[in-house]
Amino acid sequence: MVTIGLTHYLVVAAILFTLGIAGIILNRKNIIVILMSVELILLSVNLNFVAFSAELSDLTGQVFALFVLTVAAAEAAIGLAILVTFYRNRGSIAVDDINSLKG
Amino acid sequence: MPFFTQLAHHFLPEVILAAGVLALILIGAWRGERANALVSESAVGVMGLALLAIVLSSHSDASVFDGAYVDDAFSRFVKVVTLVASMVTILLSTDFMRRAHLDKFEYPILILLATLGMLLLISADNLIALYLGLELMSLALYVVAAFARDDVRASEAGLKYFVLGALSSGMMLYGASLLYGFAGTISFTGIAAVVSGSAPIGVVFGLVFVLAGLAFKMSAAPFHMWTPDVYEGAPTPVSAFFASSAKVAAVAIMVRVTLTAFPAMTSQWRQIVVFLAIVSTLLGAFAAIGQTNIKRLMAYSSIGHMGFVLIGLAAASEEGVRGIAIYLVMYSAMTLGAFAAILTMRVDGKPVENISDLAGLSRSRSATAFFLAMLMFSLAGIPPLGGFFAKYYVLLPAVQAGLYPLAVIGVLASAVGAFYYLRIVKVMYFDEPAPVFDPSSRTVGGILALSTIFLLFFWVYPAPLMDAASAAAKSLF
Amino acid sequence: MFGFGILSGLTFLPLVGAAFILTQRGDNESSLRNIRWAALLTTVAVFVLSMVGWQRFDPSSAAFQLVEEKSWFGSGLVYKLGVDGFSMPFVLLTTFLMPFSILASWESVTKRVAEYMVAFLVLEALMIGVFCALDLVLFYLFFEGGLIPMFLIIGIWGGKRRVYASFKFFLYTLVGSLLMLIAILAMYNQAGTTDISVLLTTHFPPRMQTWLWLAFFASFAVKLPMWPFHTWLPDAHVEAPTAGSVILAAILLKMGGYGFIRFSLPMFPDASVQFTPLVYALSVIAIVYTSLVALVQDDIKKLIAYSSVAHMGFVTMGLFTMNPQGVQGAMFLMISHGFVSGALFLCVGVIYDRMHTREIAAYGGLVNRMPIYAFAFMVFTMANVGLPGTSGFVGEFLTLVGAFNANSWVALFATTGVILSAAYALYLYRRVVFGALEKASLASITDLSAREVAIFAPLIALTIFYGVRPEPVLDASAASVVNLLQSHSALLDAVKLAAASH
Amino acid sequence: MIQAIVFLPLLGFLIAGALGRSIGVRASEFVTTSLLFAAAAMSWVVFFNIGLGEGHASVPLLGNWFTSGALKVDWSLRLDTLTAVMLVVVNTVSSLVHLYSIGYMHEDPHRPRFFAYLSLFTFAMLMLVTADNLLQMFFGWEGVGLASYLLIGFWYEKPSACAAAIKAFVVNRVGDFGFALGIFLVFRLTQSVTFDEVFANVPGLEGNVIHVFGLDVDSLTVAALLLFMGAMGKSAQFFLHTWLPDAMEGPTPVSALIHAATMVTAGVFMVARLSPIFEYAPDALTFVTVIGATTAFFAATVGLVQNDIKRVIAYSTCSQLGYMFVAEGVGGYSLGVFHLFTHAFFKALLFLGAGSVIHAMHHEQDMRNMGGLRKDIPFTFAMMTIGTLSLTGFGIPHTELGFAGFFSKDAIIEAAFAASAHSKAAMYGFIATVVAAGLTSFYSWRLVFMTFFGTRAVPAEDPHAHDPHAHVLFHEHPEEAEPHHEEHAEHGHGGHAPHESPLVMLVPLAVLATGAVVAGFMLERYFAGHAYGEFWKEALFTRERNHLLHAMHEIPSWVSFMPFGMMVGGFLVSLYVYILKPGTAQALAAAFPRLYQFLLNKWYFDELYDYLLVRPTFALGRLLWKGGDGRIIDGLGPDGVAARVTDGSRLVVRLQTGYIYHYAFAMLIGVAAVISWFVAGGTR
Amino acid sequence: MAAVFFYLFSVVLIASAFVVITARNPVHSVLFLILAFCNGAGLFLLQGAEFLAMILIVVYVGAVAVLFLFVVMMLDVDFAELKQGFQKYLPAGAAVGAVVLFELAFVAVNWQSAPTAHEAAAVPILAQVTNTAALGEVLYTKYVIFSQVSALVLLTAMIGAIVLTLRHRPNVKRQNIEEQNSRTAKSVVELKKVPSRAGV
Repeated sequence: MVTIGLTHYLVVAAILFTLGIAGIILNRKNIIVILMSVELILLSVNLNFVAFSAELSDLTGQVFALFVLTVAAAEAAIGLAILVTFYRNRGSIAVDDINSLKG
Repeated sequence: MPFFTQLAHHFLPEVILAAGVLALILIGAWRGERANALVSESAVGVMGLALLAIVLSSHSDASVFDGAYVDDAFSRFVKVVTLVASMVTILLSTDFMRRAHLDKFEYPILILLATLGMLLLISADNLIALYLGLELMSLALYVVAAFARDDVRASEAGLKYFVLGALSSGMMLYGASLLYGFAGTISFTGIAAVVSGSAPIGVVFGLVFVLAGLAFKMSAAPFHMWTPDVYEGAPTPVSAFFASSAKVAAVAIMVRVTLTAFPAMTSQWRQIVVFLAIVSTLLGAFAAIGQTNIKRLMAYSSIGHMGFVLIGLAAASEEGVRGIAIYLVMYSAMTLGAFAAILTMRVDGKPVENISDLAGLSRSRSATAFFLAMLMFSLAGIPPLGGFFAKYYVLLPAVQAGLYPLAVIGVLASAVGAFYYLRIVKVMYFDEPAPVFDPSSRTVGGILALSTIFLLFFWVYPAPLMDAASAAAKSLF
Repeated sequence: MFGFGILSGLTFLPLVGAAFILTQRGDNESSLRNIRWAALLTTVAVFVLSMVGWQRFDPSSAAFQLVEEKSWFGSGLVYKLGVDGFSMPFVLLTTFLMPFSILASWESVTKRVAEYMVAFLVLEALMIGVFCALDLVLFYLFFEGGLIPMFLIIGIWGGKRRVYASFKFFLYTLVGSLLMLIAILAMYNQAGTTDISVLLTTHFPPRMQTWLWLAFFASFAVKLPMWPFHTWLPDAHVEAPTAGSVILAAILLKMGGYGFIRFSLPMFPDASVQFTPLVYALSVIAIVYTSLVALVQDDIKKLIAYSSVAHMGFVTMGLFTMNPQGVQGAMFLMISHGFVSGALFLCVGVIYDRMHTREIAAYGGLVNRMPIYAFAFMVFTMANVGLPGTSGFVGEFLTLVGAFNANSWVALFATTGVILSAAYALYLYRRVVFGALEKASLASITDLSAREVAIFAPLIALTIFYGVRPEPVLDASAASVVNLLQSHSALLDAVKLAAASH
Repeated sequence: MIQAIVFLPLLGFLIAGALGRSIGVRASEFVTTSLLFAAAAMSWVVFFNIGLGEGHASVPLLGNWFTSGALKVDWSLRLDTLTAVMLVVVNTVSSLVHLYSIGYMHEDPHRPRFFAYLSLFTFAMLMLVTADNLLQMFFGWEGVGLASYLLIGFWYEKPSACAAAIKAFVVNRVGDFGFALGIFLVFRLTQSVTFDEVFANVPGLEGNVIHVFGLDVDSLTVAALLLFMGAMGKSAQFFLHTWLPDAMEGPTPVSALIHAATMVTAGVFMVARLSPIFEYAPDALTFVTVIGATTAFFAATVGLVQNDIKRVIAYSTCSQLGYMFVAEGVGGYSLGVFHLFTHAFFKALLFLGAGSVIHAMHHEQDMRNMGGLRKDIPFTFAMMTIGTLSLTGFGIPHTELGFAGFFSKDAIIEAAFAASAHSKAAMYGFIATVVAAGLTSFYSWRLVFMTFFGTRAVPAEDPHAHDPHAHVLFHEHPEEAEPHHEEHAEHGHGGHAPHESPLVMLVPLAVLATGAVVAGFMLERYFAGHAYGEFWKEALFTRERNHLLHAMHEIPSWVSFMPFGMMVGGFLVSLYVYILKPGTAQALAAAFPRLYQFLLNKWYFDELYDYLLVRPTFALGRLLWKGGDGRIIDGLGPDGVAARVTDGSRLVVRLQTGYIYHYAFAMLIGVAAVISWFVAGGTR
Repeated sequence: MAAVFFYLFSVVLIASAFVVITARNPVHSVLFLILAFCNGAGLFLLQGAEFLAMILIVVYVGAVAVLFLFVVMMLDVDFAELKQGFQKYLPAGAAVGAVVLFELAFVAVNWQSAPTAHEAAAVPILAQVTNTAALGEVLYTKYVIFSQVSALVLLTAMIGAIVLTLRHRPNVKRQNIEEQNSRTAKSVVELKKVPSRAGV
């Protein structure tokens, strides 16, 4: 069996990252899923950091990931708050409805 | 250097702001709505203190907190610009927010927090500091964008800004992780020591993603798409804040990352920057022509201006940074002035935002019209107004670096851009009068006048700014 | 005065007047009178000051004189003013014509008088600055800054299509000069300075010269304007108020010619030689083409505007002949065209003020009721046609002599302009002034007022005086022309020698 | 003195022009006329001093005109025999015309202006003839053009007058176009425009080939041809003659002065003045001969059928100018000037006589409406007859008896014959001039017969006939009544009977008639005879091989009788057609309608030019304006760019859809593009 | 052994991530997000990042994901229509996504760190110190300033969330502790003399 090295983790993270972005772009109907996609992206980033941390045997990567986690939580809170505000005004969170500003 | 010495000597402005935030929250929480005015004024005062701390600081350049932050002439220069812009933002906001029934004490506090984020961002010397500063700024900005929470447009603006902002910071983080993985360090100088001109593709990827994330913050095309929508939807003073302070900080970190972390990879990132610059200048110019909403127009205008800043950056030289520094000052003055003028646009107590609402302003409000007209000429880069010198000093290094096509595209785009600035002048001066605006607050008028006068007479005594900008540029090389 | 010299005084004195006017509030008669008189007195004072400068000016020297220099923006951008034989005449032309433009607007401008006068004074300051600047960037500053007041003058006080015209004027000239800005930066990069007197002795590599020349050409060709960059001019002229047209035709256009003579020819001699055929071609086309177009115009101002384009064709042609007759002729033609075309626009203004139309068809038989006007108009028409004895002749003739020595074909085609100019100018005169006074609307039209006579009398005198004794103008530029031609041929010879030695 | 001669008219112009309205009509007339007489008197003094006295002189005037490099032009007067001759002609005729005009124009309210113009013209003409260099000559040249323009258009209310004025100026400019190019070329060849220096350099340039207009050509030939083009314009030679008949729209004294006696002869003067150049350009001289001969013949044919009294004389002028050029073309410069001199007298006489007739007829000019006037205005009739005799060259060959025209005209014909030994062009000139002599005789007598004999076809009471500014066109547009109409009616011309002109008009006629009679006899020996050398001194230049003056005295005698025969023949035919058998003319016209129409319409030159030049020019102008400027330059230039920018703007704005996923997608594409760029292109 | 777990976690992680972005029902998305987090935590564990793994479970699964769930429930979105339009942009999106994925994978596969990267480590991982302790060590010394800043970030989030969502409804009855505490018998209790047999 192949030894699981850095590359494996990086590939997984890359796939996860792409999925996250795809979630943002392809999602048409629900803004919450977009927020979740953002979380996926951050998870992929953290995977990268941790993998590099292990590979380089340097704790800094994990520290970075820790702060990413912290901020991501805050970000989620804000995001959901804005979402709720929007929902209150508009009565919808469909992505297609968020287009009164354009041009 | 002991921790507290570092704090006191090189981190004082940030400390002042943080302490100010905490104190003002307490006041606000204690006094509730009655504290609004007090908190606003105190916020300005806090920032003024921070400003003093920078200006009066006599300490030499230093890297503090294990290389997390750097205190150098460049950061001080940009911080001053940022702080002034933030102060002006709050001053511009008071009247508007009160009339919009948005006068909550949280608003100035959020502005303070965002400004604090900006200061951290400007000083950041490693990737974590960069990320945290960026997020502190962004989170506060997301909130203030949606601050008019009962306004569907404001919350849509906030939502868009948030989603795209999160995406951009995700991208930036992905890039940061690649950079960390390659260099084994998060410090800019450490990265600079490791990477060389023939960097592997992974580093280039990291660089691209990081720059993309930063480009989003400074709204350089094609990462600009949020800008017009957010500027239009957000409360006007908030748009002013986005257009001035936030951009200044983003530009500063862009400059710092490229120049201090990747001096060896200039040829690579220059390609990216040139790409961004070309797309931004052209897009800013073209898209603005089709606008009827003046805030949207200012958004596209700011995109175009960021393109010019990037032209200066593409030169990757000391002169380039000096040009950027000057550009930031002029740009902030022009933008804030223009937004101050927009804030005076109010008919029967309601704000109006269409360019056509300015019709005949030169007759009903001749001073406002004159100031706004001068601002427009300055934005168009017509000498001898300040905007011209801004353009001059970014084009010069670009030419020195041999980037002639870029410079030519830039000036042609600015000629196209002149069209829509002129259109505003035309509406004010050549058209028949529309309904007269309500009297505007003295603060807003004062800011409009001051910024115009600064731009109009900058050429009379340019030496102090030029010297400061030169010093700032020197500190990065 | 604060360590500044006379040229600074000239440049900034109008601004003082403008500042004073800004202090005048209200629309009542007395403040209007104050404003008008302040503007007039300011321009007259500037003129007097310029005469003092002229006294101190030594026309026999080709060097820059009355030079003043101050450090300003640090390296590469200094505040340096000075005049030589090429710029002094233009400075005088500017200061001389300004009082007339103010006088011409005395009664015809009734709305926003203060702004109007301020715009003119600012414009004057910038125009004088253009001709005095001895730093490339400073020159650009003034050159480009003039767009703002002119844009406003056309746009606010202009005619029906003023918006289109003002935009076209502004953007067209802006595009041209922005390219020049790039070239200026490149020159700074190459030479390490923007001091014109240093740049004049700098030799740029030929390949670079080509590009620099083209960039400067883009600016000056639009400004001058040369065919096919001329279409903004008729529009701008037609829509601008009278005084605006006067200044536009008399001075702003000359900035293009001045630019060629100050920058393109001496700084990029190789490129100038290289592009001479192009300039010849465009000049000749301009002369013939625009004369033909002028022939069929039905708007008086448009006709004169096209005629200006044709005359500027003579100027460019003369400049690039690179012989003394051509260059001096072009210089003289520019000065002469300055007051002749200015006066023609004033003539149009006179009847426009009375009838509020510029349609040729709306006039006819004016001589019946306006003999003095008819006389003035005739003098300027003849000067425009280039009748010997008027100032229009000397320049035209010299440029043609120069052109003939350089290239007989060019002279041949350009000389046809002499025929065509007679045709369109006289055709215009016949339709406006001659004929029976049949139109009821003209029945009570009045002849020139004392103020108008005061405007025209000096111009007529000068037109004739310079036609008979053009020396003052020719002498002023003679030394500079000789210097220009010498250094030009020296540079070219150096190149040839270098090429030969390889 | 020479300065005074030249500038007294200018003074008159300034006084009458600037102060005319304040000092009044009388004073203006008096001032200008008396100044002119003074100038004329001095001219004669100068003539005798110079022509019969010492040589020539150059008199500096205002100093330098302008200097540019090698081009140095001074204001300076040249005084030699040629100048003196011209001074006499110009000032004499001009002063007489001034005097005459006092009478002729006395109904016109704008007399000060008229006299000012006349004086201005005289000044310009004097500048022309006294010029010391080509440019100063050009100054006068264009100056007379201006004055001519002003005077033709004097009655500015008449559209036809305005049109004629413009036509005169523009056609002259066509000639000046050549003149100017000629000056340029002369300057390029000799680095000077001053006559003395130019002439000094000319011999050295013989055979010099110059590359000009893409051709390698003989430099002096080209220069001479270009300069001659100016002469063609001013002297209304074939191709550029069309303005002259139209110029008759001006008041008749103007026609007499400008379009007969002085200005139109400027071309002749110019060729004589530049004889050193032309002498070295034989090919150019050939051209001069051919053009002159053609004009002489062509104009004479057209003159045969014209009905407007002034137009007949105008074509006659044109024709006579052709004679002068034939003379110069064959090398007889003095003969050309001689004819110029005599022609000035008799043609001015004819014009002023015609003016007197017109005056008598209350501004009727159509000869068909005249007739039998010899009884009403006998003095005028006598004068006109003298003029006609002189014009037709009445005189007896081989004797010293004859009118002025006889001497000069026959000399030209003889000279042409004499030169024809070496040149086909001269032979052509000889034949053309002889034929033209017959035609001249015919139309001249036709004029006399139609005007003074027979009966009036249309009663003078015809309401249009006394229209003050009557004109052929007016018969077609009677509604274009003049505002001065009533004013004139009140002047007491209610009688409508033809009446003799006042004394001020008749005196000039008498003086001119004297000249027309005696000038030839008096001056022949100076111009064509033995006194040639001492009279002209260096004013005219002939090369050693030019033996014309000798040769013309050695021609067969039949040649001398040729013009005489033609003259008599023309008279007889005319007598037959108009007196003995009236109606023949109409019959002939009916018999040869094509030819008649061809001649009546002046060989269709106006139509041809209108069709080939004028209309295409305007059409081209419109095309360039609407199509070139409007559609192409603006369409592709500013407007086109603006439209494209707007399109681009619309496109970019459409990209901004408002949808988050599009925005995110744009960001992704941005990133993907950049990284793909690096993946594909390497990391450098 | 590690490989087995790696593949297990990775496959489940990616699969559940895929479901997150494609699920019809947002509630399902949230649940699969939780699954993805759990597997992510597993991957962390495999690499010795124990503390982060724990945090991921505690903070993300325990707080953030629940928050999502809460909001989804609260907003009560009609999820029946949530699937339309997905296919419309799929080709273009998929193409660009594939390119990006390919390029990222290309980078990952060809990854090489700088030769000096191992020496550059600012905080080497030492075998004798547990992961949590090591993190704690640097978090409050070397990176203390970041801790402070992240605290400010959280503060911002707090203020933001409150200012955006907190509504003072005027008619809602609320407990006012200060008021309650400051009540005195005097102000609250009114003693009335009630005359006997007369009623109140």
